[in-house]
Order: sequence, then C-alpha cells, then structure tokens
Amino acid sequence: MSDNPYIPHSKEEIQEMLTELGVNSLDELYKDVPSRLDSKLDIPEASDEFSLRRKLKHLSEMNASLEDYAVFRGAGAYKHLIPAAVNSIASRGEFLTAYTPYQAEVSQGTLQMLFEFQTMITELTGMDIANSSMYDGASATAEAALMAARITKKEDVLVASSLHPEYIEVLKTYCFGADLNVIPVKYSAVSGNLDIEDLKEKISDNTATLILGYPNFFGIVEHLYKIKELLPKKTLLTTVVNPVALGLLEAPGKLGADIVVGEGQPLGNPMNLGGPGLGLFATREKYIRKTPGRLIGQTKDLDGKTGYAMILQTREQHIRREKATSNICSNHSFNALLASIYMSLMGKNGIKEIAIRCLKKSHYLYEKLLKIEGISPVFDGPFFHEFVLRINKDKSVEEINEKLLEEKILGPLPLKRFFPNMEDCALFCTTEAVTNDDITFLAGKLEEIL
Amino acid sequence: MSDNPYIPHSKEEIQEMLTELGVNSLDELYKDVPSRLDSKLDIPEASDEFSLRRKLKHLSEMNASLEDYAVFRGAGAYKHLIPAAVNSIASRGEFLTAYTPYQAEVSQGTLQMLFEFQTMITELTGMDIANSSMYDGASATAEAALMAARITKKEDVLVASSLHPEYIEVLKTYCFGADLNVIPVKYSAVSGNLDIEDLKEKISDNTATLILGYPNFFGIVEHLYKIKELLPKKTLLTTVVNPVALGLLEAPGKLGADIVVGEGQPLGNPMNLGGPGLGLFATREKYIRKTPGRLIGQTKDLDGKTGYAMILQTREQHIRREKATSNICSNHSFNALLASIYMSLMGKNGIKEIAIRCLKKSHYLYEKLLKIEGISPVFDGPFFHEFVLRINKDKSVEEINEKLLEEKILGPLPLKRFFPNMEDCALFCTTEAVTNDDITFLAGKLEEIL
Amino acid sequence: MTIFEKSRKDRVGYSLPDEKLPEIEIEEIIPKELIRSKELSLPECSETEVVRHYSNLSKKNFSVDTGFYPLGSCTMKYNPRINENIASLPGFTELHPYQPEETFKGALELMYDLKKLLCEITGMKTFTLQPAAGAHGELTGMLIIKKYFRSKGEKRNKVIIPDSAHGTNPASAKMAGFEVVEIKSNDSGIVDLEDFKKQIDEDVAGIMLTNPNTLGLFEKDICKITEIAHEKGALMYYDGANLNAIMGKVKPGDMGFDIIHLNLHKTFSTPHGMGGPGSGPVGVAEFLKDYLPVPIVDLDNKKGYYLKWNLNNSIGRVRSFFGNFNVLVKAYSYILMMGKEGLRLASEMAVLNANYLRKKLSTIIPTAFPGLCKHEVVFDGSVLVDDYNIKTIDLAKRLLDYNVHPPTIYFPLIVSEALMIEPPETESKENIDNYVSIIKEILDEARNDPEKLKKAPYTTPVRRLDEVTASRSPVVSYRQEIEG
Amino acid sequence: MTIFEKSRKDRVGYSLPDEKLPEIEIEEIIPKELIRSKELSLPECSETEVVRHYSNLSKKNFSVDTGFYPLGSCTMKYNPRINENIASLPGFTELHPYQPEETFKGALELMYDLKKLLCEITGMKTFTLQPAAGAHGELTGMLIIKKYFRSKGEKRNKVIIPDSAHGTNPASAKMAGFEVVEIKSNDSGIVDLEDFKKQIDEDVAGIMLTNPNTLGLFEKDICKITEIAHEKGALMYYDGANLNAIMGKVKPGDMGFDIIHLNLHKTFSTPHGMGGPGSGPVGVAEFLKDYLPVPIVDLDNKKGYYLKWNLNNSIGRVRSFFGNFNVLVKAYSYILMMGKEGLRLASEMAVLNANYLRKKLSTIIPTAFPGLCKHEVVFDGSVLVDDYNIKTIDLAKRLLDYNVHPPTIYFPLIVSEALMIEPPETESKENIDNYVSIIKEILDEARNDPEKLKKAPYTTPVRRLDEVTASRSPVVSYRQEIEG
Ligand SMILES: Cc1ncc(COP(=O)(O)O)c(C=O)c1O
Ligand SMILES: Cc1ncc(COP(=O)(O)O)c(C=O)c1O
Repeated sequence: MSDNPYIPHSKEEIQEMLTELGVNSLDELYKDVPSRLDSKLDIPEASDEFSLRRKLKHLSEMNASLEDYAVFRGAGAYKHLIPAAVNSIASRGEFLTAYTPYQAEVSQGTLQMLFEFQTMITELTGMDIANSSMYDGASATAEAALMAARITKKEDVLVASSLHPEYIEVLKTYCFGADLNVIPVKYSAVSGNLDIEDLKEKISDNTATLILGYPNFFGIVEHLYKIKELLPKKTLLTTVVNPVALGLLEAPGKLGADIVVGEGQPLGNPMNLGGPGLGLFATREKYIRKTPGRLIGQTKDLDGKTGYAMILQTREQHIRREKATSNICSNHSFNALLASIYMSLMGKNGIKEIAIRCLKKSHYLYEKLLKIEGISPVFDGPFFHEFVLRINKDKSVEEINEKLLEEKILGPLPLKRFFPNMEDCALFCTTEAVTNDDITFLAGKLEEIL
Repeated sequence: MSDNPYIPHSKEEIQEMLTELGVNSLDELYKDVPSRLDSKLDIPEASDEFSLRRKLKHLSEMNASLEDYAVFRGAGAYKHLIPAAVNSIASRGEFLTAYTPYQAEVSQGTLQMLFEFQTMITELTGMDIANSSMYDGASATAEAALMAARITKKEDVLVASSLHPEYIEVLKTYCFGADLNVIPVKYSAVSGNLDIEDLKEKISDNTATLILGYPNFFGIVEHLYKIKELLPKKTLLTTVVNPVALGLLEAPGKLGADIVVGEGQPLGNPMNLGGPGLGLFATREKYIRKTPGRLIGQTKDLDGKTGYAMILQTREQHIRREKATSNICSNHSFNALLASIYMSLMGKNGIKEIAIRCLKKSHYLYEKLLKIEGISPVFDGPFFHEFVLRINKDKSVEEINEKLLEEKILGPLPLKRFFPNMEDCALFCTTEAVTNDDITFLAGKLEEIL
Repeated sequence: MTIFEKSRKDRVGYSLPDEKLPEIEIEEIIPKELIRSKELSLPECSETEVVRHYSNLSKKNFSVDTGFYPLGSCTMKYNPRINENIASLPGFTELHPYQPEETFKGALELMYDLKKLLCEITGMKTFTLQPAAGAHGELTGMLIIKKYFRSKGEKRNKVIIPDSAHGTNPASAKMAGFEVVEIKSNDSGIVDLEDFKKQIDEDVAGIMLTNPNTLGLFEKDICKITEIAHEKGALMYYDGANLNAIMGKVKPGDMGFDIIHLNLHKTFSTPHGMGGPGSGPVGVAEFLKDYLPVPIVDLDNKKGYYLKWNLNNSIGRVRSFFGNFNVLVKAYSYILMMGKEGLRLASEMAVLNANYLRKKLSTIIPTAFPGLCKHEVVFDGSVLVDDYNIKTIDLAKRLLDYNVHPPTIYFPLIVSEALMIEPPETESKENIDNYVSIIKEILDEARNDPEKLKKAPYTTPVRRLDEVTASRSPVVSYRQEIEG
Repeated sequence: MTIFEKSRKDRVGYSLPDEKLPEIEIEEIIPKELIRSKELSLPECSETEVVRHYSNLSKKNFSVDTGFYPLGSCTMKYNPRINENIASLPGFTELHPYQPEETFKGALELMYDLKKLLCEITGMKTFTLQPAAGAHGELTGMLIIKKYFRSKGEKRNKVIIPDSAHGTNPASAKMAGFEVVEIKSNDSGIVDLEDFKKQIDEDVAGIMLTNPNTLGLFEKDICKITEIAHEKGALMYYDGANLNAIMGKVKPGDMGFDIIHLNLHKTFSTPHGMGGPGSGPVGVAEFLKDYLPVPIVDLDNKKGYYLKWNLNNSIGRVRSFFGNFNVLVKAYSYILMMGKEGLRLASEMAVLNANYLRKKLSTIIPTAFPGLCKHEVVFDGSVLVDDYNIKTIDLAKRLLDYNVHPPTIYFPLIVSEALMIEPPETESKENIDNYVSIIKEILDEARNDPEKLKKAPYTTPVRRLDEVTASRSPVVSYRQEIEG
C-alpha cells in the first residue's frame, strides 16, 4: 500500500484490519463526516528524504548563518559558545521523543532533570522556587503580570520603558486579554536607569507590579533594592533577567524581587532565529500555588526510594480548567534540558567566567569605540554586556552594518526600529563568543567606515 | 589542579590520593622509570573546544567535501545515499563508547546487532556463516588467502589482475609475511573478464585459492560458476564482492564461492577518505573453526532466555596466541552497526532497488557517453555500476576531470594510475546518488569539453 | 543521585578560549551592591560525569523512540530523523532574529511556504506562526475574537465550550477575559444540539470546538452548529489538536470555522521534547486576517519574502520574535516529505488503527460511546472498578511493567475512569494486537489478584510515587531538599 | 526479538528520489545465471521500528558513557564529544580517497601534523597512519622487521615475546612468518634479564615489548634490554597499548625502540565503538623509514602537503587507501585539545588512579606483583578461590549487578585468576572508592553465600550465558536458527 517509511501498513494488513471491523473501505471509516465536506489537498506530492534535504539545505544556505560571524548584536537573543556535549546528549531519543511526564514512573529522566533545572534557576535568581519552563522570556513576563494581578487583586501593571520592546508588546497583548492596565515608566535619559521620579508618579494603590529588566534593554543594571523600597508593600517587584548576567550580578531575590522571569536562551540554546526560547519563571515560596506552569517536586515511591513527580497540578488547566493559574500546557522542557546540560558543564565557575568575559569585553569595546570620532555615549548607568552609542555621522547605522556584514560581522542593533527618538543610536552586545581580535577588528573597521 | 574538562582531579583530591599512597609527589609514582629517560613534550599548549573546532573546521573546508558533488568515481569507495536515521541512532553513546563485548551479559546490544549483521551478510553472500567484521575489504581479502592456505596447506595464491590494485598490493604484503606466492591471472583484453586460458595455465597442484572480484575492478561481473568448474577440487574460490551489487547479482555462495570477502562501506558508511572501511568475511560452515575474526553465536542464559555471546574464541589470538587464525583483535564493529542499520532500513526491497538504480544509471550513462566522439568502449563483458571507457583525445583524463570539478562533478578515475597501459582510459561509476540530471549534465559537459 | 551530589569542588566540565581579558576592575563598573554576594552553587563536574548523568537519566524515560506510546489527545507519532537533521543545519540554527531581513530570506520563504501549506490543509485564509504551543494558539485566537468584537463595538463576553473539551480551552478563554459557558455532550458523545441552541445568544463571542472531539468522535452536526453560531454573530474556534484524523479528508475551514490553531508537535510530527517546545500556528478566515499578531511573513512581487509589520487590527505580539522557528522547520520538512497522499494516508491509517483497537479492546472494556471513532477512542473504565476491583490508574501503572505506555487517563472528564487511546499511523497492527493482549493479560491478573495491580508498577526505575504528599509539602528544588 | 522477527512483508523504512529510471532490461545486460535467483530476505521494517530496535538494543550495552569501565589493557577513557562533532564535519566525512590530492589538502595537513605530534610524543622519527588497529600495527611492524633483514640478507627467523604479552603479539609475529620465542617474567613481573640473555642470539629478528608491560609494571631494565638486543643486531618493537601511562614522561624512542605502534582508540581517546574501528599508527626510527607502507603523507616546500608513493624498501600496503581517517581526526582533535600539559597530566592521573586503587584494593585481594604500578594493576585472584570459594569470573559477573564494569579477567595468562584493572584519568577518586567498596561488599556476600555469586548476574538484560554450548554447536546467524 504505502511506500512511506513512517507508515507500516501493508495492503494485506489494511485489508485484515478492515475485515476485523466489518467494513469494506477506508472511506467507510469516515461515513460520519458529512459528504459535502469531502475535500482534496492541493499540496506537492510526497518527497524522499534526500531530495528534501537538498531542497532545505539550499533554503538554509540562503540565510547568512552566523556560525562564522562575529556577532555584536544581542537584544534578547545571544550568541554564546555552546559545548558540543550539550546537543550530543540532549538529542537522545528518550529526551527528544518523550512527552510531558504524566506517568512519573517511566519519566524519571525528565522529572529529575527538570527538578535539577528548577534548582539551578532558583540558584541563579536567588528565589525560593522556579517552575519547569515557560515558552519564552516575553510570555513569561506577561504571565508574571497576570500572577501579580491575581495575588494583589490590583489592575495596574507598571512596566519600565527600558524593558525589551517586544516584551512590552506581549505584555500589552496579555493584559488586553486580562483587562489590566499597562502603564509605562520612563527611563532616565542620562543614566538609562529607571526614572525614579516618573516611577513615584505612576505608583498608585492599584499597582499590582512593577516590571523591569535586569539588566534592561539598554544593558543597564538597575538598582533593584532602591526601587523595591519605593514600591507599596503589596506591589510585587518583577524583574526580567538575562540568566548569564546573574553569574556576576547580585541575585534579584536578594534585592527584593518577588517574581523573576527571563529568557533562558543564553544558557546553551542556539539562537534559532529567536525560537524556541526558554521562559524562566521563579518566585517566592508563598506564591507557589499561584504560579503558572509545571512544577516538579521530590517525593518517595512505595519502597521509600526518592523519585520526582509533577506536583500541585490542581493549579493547572487540565484539572482546574478556567480557574487554572494559566492556560499553559506544553512548555519548553527540551530547552530546559539544553540549559541544564549547559549549566552542569559550565558549572559554578564557568557561568561566572562567562559573565565576566561578557562584561569585560563589552566594556573594552565601549572604551575603544568611544575613542572614534563621531561616536558618543548615550547613557552613563552601569552596564553588563550591552550598551548604547550614538553615531553622529552622515552614515546611518544600517549603512554601517551593511559594510560590517561584508566582513562577517553582525553589527549593533539600530535602535530607531524600537525607539524612533534614537535614530542614530545603536545597541551593541559582546559575549564571550567574540574574540579580542574581533573587537579590535570591529573598532578598526568602524574607524575606517566613519 | 586541572582545568581540563576530562580530568576530574582537584588539587585536594590529588593530595588525598598521594597521602593514601604515602608518597609526596606525582613524580614519585614514576620512580621506577630510569631518570635518564625523563623527557619533555614539545607540542602546542592545550586548546579549548571552540578554538579547536574553528581550526579544524577551517582545515575541513580546505577539502572539497563531495556532499554537493555529483560523484562518478567509485573504485572501492562509493557515495551512496544514507538515511539520516543511520547516524542518528548509531551515535548513541552505548554503541560508540562500549568495547568488545567481553562481558556478554551487559553487551547484548552489541552482540545481537552483530549476530544480525552476520545474518544479513550470509543472506547477501549466500554463504553459511559470516564473521562480525574485518578492517576493510583489502585486509579481509588477504586474510582469506591466509585462511585458504591454512585449509589447503598449499602456498600459491592466484589473484585476478582485475582485482582492485590496492587489494592486490595488500595481498602481496600479507603473503610476504606468510611466505605465500601471489600469482596474477590476466584479464581478457576483450571482455574484461578473467582470462580463462591464463587461469588454466596458472592453476597447479599448489594452488590454495583463486581470488577475484565480483564485480571486478573494472565493474565487470565474472562468470563465477564457470571459473569454479576449472579449479582443482581442493582449491578454494575466493570472491571479493561489493555488497550492494549483491542486491541484484546472484549470491556467490550459489555460484561456488568458498570464501566471500568484500568492502562493506557502500552499506551506510560515509566515505571518510577511505577509512574506516568495513571488512566482510563469509565462508562455508565447515571452515568455521578456521575463520579469522570474531564470531557471535546465539545461546541461552541460566534462565533459558535467548542471548548472544562471542563464540569459538579458541580460534583467536587472546587464547590461541601464535596459533590463532589471525592476529585481529579490534575489528570494525561500529561500521558493522552502520551497515546493519542501513540494511534494516533499506531492507529487502531497498537494497535491490539501489542495486537496480546503480545498474540502470550506469548503463544509461555508458550508452550516452559512447555517443560522444572520441569516446570508445574498452571491454565488452557485462558490468554492474562501473565501466571503463577510452577517451581518445588531446585532453588527458586528468585535464577533463579538472574541468568537471569546476562544475562540482567528480569525474571518472584515470586508470593510468594503476594500469600504465591504460593511459587514456577512465573508470566511471554511477550510484543512485547521482541523479538523471547529473548524468545528462555530465554527458553534455563531456561533449563540450571534448 | 542528583547532579548536585555528583559535584566536587573545583572540577570543570568546560573549556574556554585562552584569552587575555581586558584589565578592568568589575567593582569600578558595577556598584558593589549589585555584584553577586554569594557564590553560585551550580554543580562542578567533569564532562565525563555530565555525559553520564544525562545519559543515565535519559534511560529512565519512556519515549516514542523506545516503545508504543498511544497517549490519547497527544498524537505520539514517530518523529522522522531527517527532520532533526535538517533543522540542525547551521543556516537554520545560527540565525539571529534581528539580523537583517535580507540575510534570512531562506527562513522567510520556509515560513511563508509553511503558512501556505497549512492554509491548504485546513482551508483557512492565512496563518500566524508565532504561538509556541496549542494553548498559546488558543489564547491568540481568543484575543482575536475579543479584539474583533471590540473593534465592532460589541460587548460579547461569553465563550461556549463543550464539557468534553481539553482544559486549555476554558483556561485560554478565561485568560482572554471571557466567561466560560459549558455545554453538554449528548448520549452519542457529541455536542448536544439542543443544549447548544439554548446557550447561544448575542453575548456569545465564540464557540471552541475540537473536531473530531476529545472523545475521538466526529461532530457530525458541525455544519449546523457553525451555521447557528454565525447566525448569532459568534465566531467558531477550532482546536486543531485532533487534526491527525482528517488531513486530506475534511478541512476545518470548510466546516465553517473562523479561527483555528494547530499543534505542529502533534499532527506534524515535531518531537514532543518531554513536553515542548511545540508550535501552535493560528489560522483565520479572510475577515480576520488583520487581527493576527505581527509580524506576518508575506510575499511581495518586488520585495520577495518579507516581514509585514502593519496590520490594522493586530492583537499585537504574543511572544518575542517570529515563532518557534526550529520547530517550524521540522513541520515543514515533514509536510513536504509526506506530500498530499502521505498526509491523507496518515489520517486514514490513524483512524484505521484507532477503530481496530476499539474493536479488539471493546470486548473487554466498553467504549464510552458506541460506533465509529476517528483517530482515538475513549473507553469507560467503570468496568474495571465494578468487575475487577481496580481503577483505571492501576491498569495504567501495570502497563508500565509491560514496557508500553498507558493511555491518557481520567480525561475527558465526562467519562468515568476514562482511558483514552490514540495509536497513531506510525504504529503497526502487531503493536496494537500486542497492546490489547497485554491489557487482557493484566485483567486476568486483576481477577486473581487485584492487590497486585494496586501496587504496580514493579519493574520501572521507581515504583508508584506518592504524589499527594509531594503536593502537600512541596520540595521543588534540591536546595530545599538539603536546607529542609 | 531479532530484527528479522520484526519484519513484515512489504514494509519499507526508506525513501528514494522519485526518478524515472532508464528503460533497460536487466536480463539483457547481466547473464541470467548471474542474476540473484532467490529474493533477499533482509528485514522489512518501518523507520519507526528500526529506530526502536536499535535504540532498545543500545540500552542493553554497558559503555563509558553510562558508567565506570576500568577494563585493563583497554584504556576506556572518556571520549570527548567535541571530537565526534569535528570528525563529522562534511569536509572530513564526504571525501573520496581518489579525489584529486589538491582537493584534500586539509586532510593531508591534518594527517601530516598528527604524524608529527605522534613523533614528538613517542620519540620516533616518522609514522605511517595506515594500520587499522593495534594488531594491524604489530603486523606492519613485524613485516618491516622481516623486510629489513631480508634486504640486509640476514635470515633471522625468531621473535622474542614475554609470557605476559598480549595475544596479538605472538599472533602478529607468526603472521609475519616468525617463530615465537617466549621469555619468562621474573618474580617482579618484568622481563627476566637472565632468561632474555639466554634466548637472544643472531637468529632473533626482533623483541616485542610492552612498557609498562601488561602487568602494569615499568620494565626498569629497558635500556639494558634494548642495548643487548641491538648488540645482537635485533630490532626492538614497542607495543604502544600502554602509552597512557607515560605521555610527557618517557618516550619509547628514548628507551631504544626501533618500531612502535600506538592504539589511538586507547591512549588518544577515540571511541572504541564496540570493538572498533581503532587506529594503529606505526612509528619507526630513522633507519627504517623507507620500509613503511606507502603512501606516506609528507610536506614539501613547493608542493605543500602531499602523498609520497616511492619508498625504496616499503613493505607495501597493509590496507586500502590511507588509514582510518575518521579515527585520525578524532585523535588529532584530542591531542590538540589536551596539549602538552594535558597529555602529561592524563598520564599522571591515570597512574595515580591505578596506584590509589591498588593501595585500596590490595588489602583484600593481593596484587600479582608488589610495588608501584603504572596506569593499571593486576591482582592475583587465587585468594578468591582459596578464601571465598568463588572464581574471578564470579566476582566479575556479580560486579555487573552493581552497574560497574568488571576488570579484564584471566589476562595476563601468567597470573592465576587474574584481575586487571585500569581506571583511566577521566575517572574520579570517588568512582574508584565506590568500585572498591562494591568489591568489598561482594566479597562479604561471597563469604556468606558463594553459590549466589556463581549464578550472578541477576539484574542484567540476560543472566549468565552458556558460552560453552554456543561454541560447541555454533548458531551464528538467524537463518541457521530458523533453519535449524
Ligand atoms: C485537545 C487539546 N487541545 C489543546 C491542547 C493544548 O496543546 P499544547 O499542549 O500544545 O498547549 C491539547 C494538548 O494536549 C489537547 O489535547
Ligand atoms: C597490550 C595490547 N597489545 C595489543 C592490543 C591489540 O590492539 P587492537 O585491539 O587495537 O588490535 C591490545 C588490545 O587490547 C593490547 O591490550
């Protein structure tokens, strides 16, 4: 019958099965479908894996793979060095082709891995608990707002304008659904930090949470503890983190954060054009029953042996339905696995070392670029591995980037895309994946272009 | 101590271990080494995996990867289509990082796989038994000669001059060791088949075996059964096969072969610049105790459950030492795995289909090329998927190939490399991996060049 | 043993380029209070131990690659290796979402083409590829409905959902601010048309249906339902989780649905990855196309493939960047590989498998509803309680000892002791026969010794787990475990 | 269940390009008698079943990736993942051995550089990378010796080999036509110098030594031995299987060896792949360089890296093409990654591990010979028979139940009930501690219930296998199994 390598049925078997069913044709199995709905597919004929690969490889080569590029662009997706072992173990079929660990006894691999992942995230964020993943940083941020509103029973969500613009957009979309108000808080044009005065103005009795990046979109590290002090007691502080930065920065949990969300992609996940990401979600223990997403807990089996299982499922949609803490069902467990293997390999020293390299390299680049005529600083707040510069020249950032691309350099992000008032500004990023030589080369090239 | 990711010892642990040993330094562990032997290594400093990969990727890019080439060259190494599943499962750590299955109870994966591999090889070759692999086709051929000499207690090894020239070289090397005489038998200048008259002349009372390719180096299919009839009763017929051809050709076991060896690379193994190959070795049941290499047998465990184990180890070097049937210890099990997965996926119909495609495409190409002026046939014997043509032009085969390379075509093998008297001849090969378009393109291009 | 217990001081599992770092004092850059005060206690392991840890963990998982996994509502079909291979090409994985559009035209073409294929398969006008999973797609769809009525100035606040629906449906409707109205299933397991007519009014913004529904039954009145809904001005939402039953046979668009989400990780064979990432594209009818999240991948005669940012009524983004691109590549690859006959055949064989299993198993456990099913079938496990003195969970746990995966259990909620079995088209007749024999064997066992089943499984990496205590006093991190 | 039993008629696990094949009648091309007369009975399975079959088979294997594997003489060190990654680059795997030399200059450079690194590590003048494994290297070396004396017109026909040597040594010498003369090990486990002096004469072509030898002991008289041998005109052959003990510490070349083989799959961490492929490069001193197999990778000022075909006294090829290139890439990658400190450290830690294990375990099982060992240690298991009423094999089999791999057993042959343990540098102190405790636990068990051990293992995929019957009436294919 089929010459499809994934469908095992032979003609004879189909006949045997139909006979068992007492029907004469496959069509009879669809007799409950109104015949006027019958339809045909107008898509290409079946392919074979070799022609298919050739075609898709060709498509892939129409893209500029950044594998061999020096990447000076971050803004929410980061090129880091990923040890070969990460993908090599993660791609084992037992990880790749298992589903949500509904049957805990035959899912201990998944469950223990996620339990360890949760632990690592609490460690990085300094929070009490973490869930086993959300879709991405942006949707995790939006879910944090919803949780804060649920907890505080308030409707205003303050968000720093210096949060990643796409996260703000997603937040607005979710808040449109939940009928919450999204209120932007300015950033200081001088430091790039949150504008404290504006914050004070925006805070009200109805403030459920303040959401801000740590570091923020401009790479700037916010003074969380100072901000926390300004918030009303009931208002939750939500920080959106880059987990790699937490190798060096104080854990937000120690600085007053009530919810920590973030994008886990920098932890061992390839960029993949931005998806899948890995939504991180951590909070205080007291909010555990309000938390969205899957939680893995440690327990014992009948013989008293330690094991792991999904817990507090009564929070979730499959049990609580419309009263669930979120609608999330599938999450990004596989990305959590990549992150876990990455964190296990890099470990305590490695993550710190990466953070230090990111920081030092970016500051080195910053200093170097500022020496070039026509390049000037924009903010004076402390930054981690991203920073904004103004390029006051007759060439636009885009034009400059075009030239850089020819040299296999992905230059800084032109900011006017998100901040029309920052037309001549660009957001640079430096990770450990760019070499010192890359930095020198970029600086030289920019000097040449400008 | 170490910042090496593969060596776990910390300074403290090293100290603890030294203390346990009651010694003060690592050097003391080498005190049995005469101090005048102390030496230093003058090799580069340690690298990291990212710099290393960059460097080696660069090296790899200095080679013309044939991934996107149309390959019309075979001659012992063949580009076939390999399903993605082959490598994807084979690379599992339990296959890659296990050793020879000395402890059968925890090596059933290896053992059953090899048992199945042996079965598949007997199926293809039509022989009673097959071993679990040799290094490559050439060394398997040499081992066949040694086995034949052991069995027959004779010292002359006849070998068809139309056998792969490198195999003949290897055979000579091994026979130099074993003090056997290698006697070439001519091929017919007309048909490319074995020269029967010459064979008759060379056969003697002292002939241990006749070795010939099936198909031979020129792609020509030998009339095995006729040849077998000519051999003295005690003389063994050894055929060197391309396993893919056996999808279509009669199994040599049915045509009188006593030993069948060959190169298993065409079965799911990448070319890898020619190594590792996969030595195939099959023979009659009565010679099982004379066979070199590892044999896996089926047996039962204490509970009566079917299991597999290495058998007849008394043939092998680790027990029989200088009286062993061969010195082989490590073999090419992993390549046998690749071949097994490949054969399992392709199965009965797939292997046959591949053989048919090889044959039809090569004959199609043959006909097409003969229409080009200046190209003429060399042999008229029946061929499988390789054939020789004479190119009677002012351009050498090398020059033509250079032009083809520019078009991402690996042209035919210039034969003068191995057969000085065939200066203007070239050996073409066509597998299912070249498309009909490739064939048309090649023909057009050749027409253009010539 | 956890990876934390395997950790030893100063061990490393990584290597980094040996570079002289710029001499910069961190304290001069970052205020002291913002520098980490306590050492990170992440594990310290050699690569060897990490590889062993995760390799051994993986061995404790059941997976499609290791066995029969007929989990209902999840379409646990085999995930072809070629898709993984293709999706890992560096020209797909090493792309930055903000690299210039001209440098990922191949990715854009892929997404555009995938969108078009999904349109053809479902009969919808256009698709967004942004949503990360089914539930995310539902939320997207619900927000579109909300926005649609907002922009029409209508204040519809209710969404009708059958009692058999998946939990994400009501949860998603709720997240979009709707009130959920549950409608009954009738004796045949499909929407009770009378109840539906009663519930539907001008406050209803949308109706969420799964078809075939979660009982594996085709809503044969579907055309009637959409007609009524549309008459009342409500929109029809299609939960595409069960599309595997009908590819090449029926199109949701033809049934009258206005919005639909797909689960690429089900129907289109992208691996489940222990629960994700998936992908939940949302398709809409023509009149809703401006409501989709931005950006949309589009094709222009001059520009070629491009990202379109301006949609008049867009609900906005539902996530960052463009979607789970890596998953999209696999789904695209799958569709092209299968082709039109392949997809149709997949659905037919999935339905054949389910009916075959239904027929064979129903002699011992009755189905929840009689008659034909589509790609999955739900059994009523009451008989287990009544005749065998065990519960569905005991049967499920005992199946683990036989190295096959249990059905989805206790769902849909309207079937008592439910067993929901979905044997996808990639499973063979003998795998189904084998499954049925195992269940028979277990029930024989139950007759003799029900207590044994209540303590199953016996041969799994751990025995039955105490999930109740685990939820009562949760320990969700190793830190908590050691700090108590 | 074998893959053959899973096969079903007409099932396919592959897809091929849909091409119109040229219309050619096969019978017109190939004589009828040469066309296959009986259908191939290879399995017919879907990709799903094939993936499951092999995935599940793999789970029945013990491997370095899943546990501690201190198999003596095998150097089961961890195989870094990066090496696999690099070796699978298409610019390495997709090379035809006969593509023009100019199109694989990168491969040539790699091989040349590897050769140079091996020279430096071993103190030899040059290397051939052709041999496929250790034994293959030995044969190559023996043939070089044979050819060397042939060309000198000498008729030396004996090779001296210690009684402790690996079986491949005598087997290889024999394959090269030599008569094997065994020399005794003395009370300290090393070559008995007196016996050696007695045996060596002008008929001796070569002496094969392993150093450290297979007892894990350094042949401290090595310089004396090579001196005597050379005085008698014999050549010294070094079996490099145990090089892992001495990298960066001592060089075989400095010890006076003339020929040496290495096992890249041991010392240089290329994975063992269930028994191969390995790689056994052979290095020689200056005066033997023209005896190596051709071609040799060389460097020329003008031509750059190239293949050299003309060596005056070459023994000829020992295999087709250039060597196990894929394995060479991994070894090269490994050496560069480790660097000079790394290799030295590897040896030091391997030796530290072995001595530590020796110290801890020798309180319960005495070592075969006293004192320092190098990277491995051999225990005399007689005590198991005498005090515990079990044999070495029983202990070994019981270890399997503890999820660790047993030592190499019953080798070297000169130690009764030998247990040969090699805990490579990639193994941690706690893994060794754990191993020792397990052995202690098992011996406690043995004291109480030796019978239990004789039936071990209990928890493995199969129990102890009947290997005797299996060899007596061999069934080596499934065909034989079904045809009887
Ligand atoms: C019927 C149905 N709808 C929706 C979903 C939710 O899909 P996802 O897990 O991708 O969010 C599921 C998942 O199991 C489902 O079965
Ligand atoms: C000491 C010694 N020499 C030689 C060999 C043979 O090496 P190979 O298996 O690579 O042929 C071995 C293999 O175990 C060995 O241990």
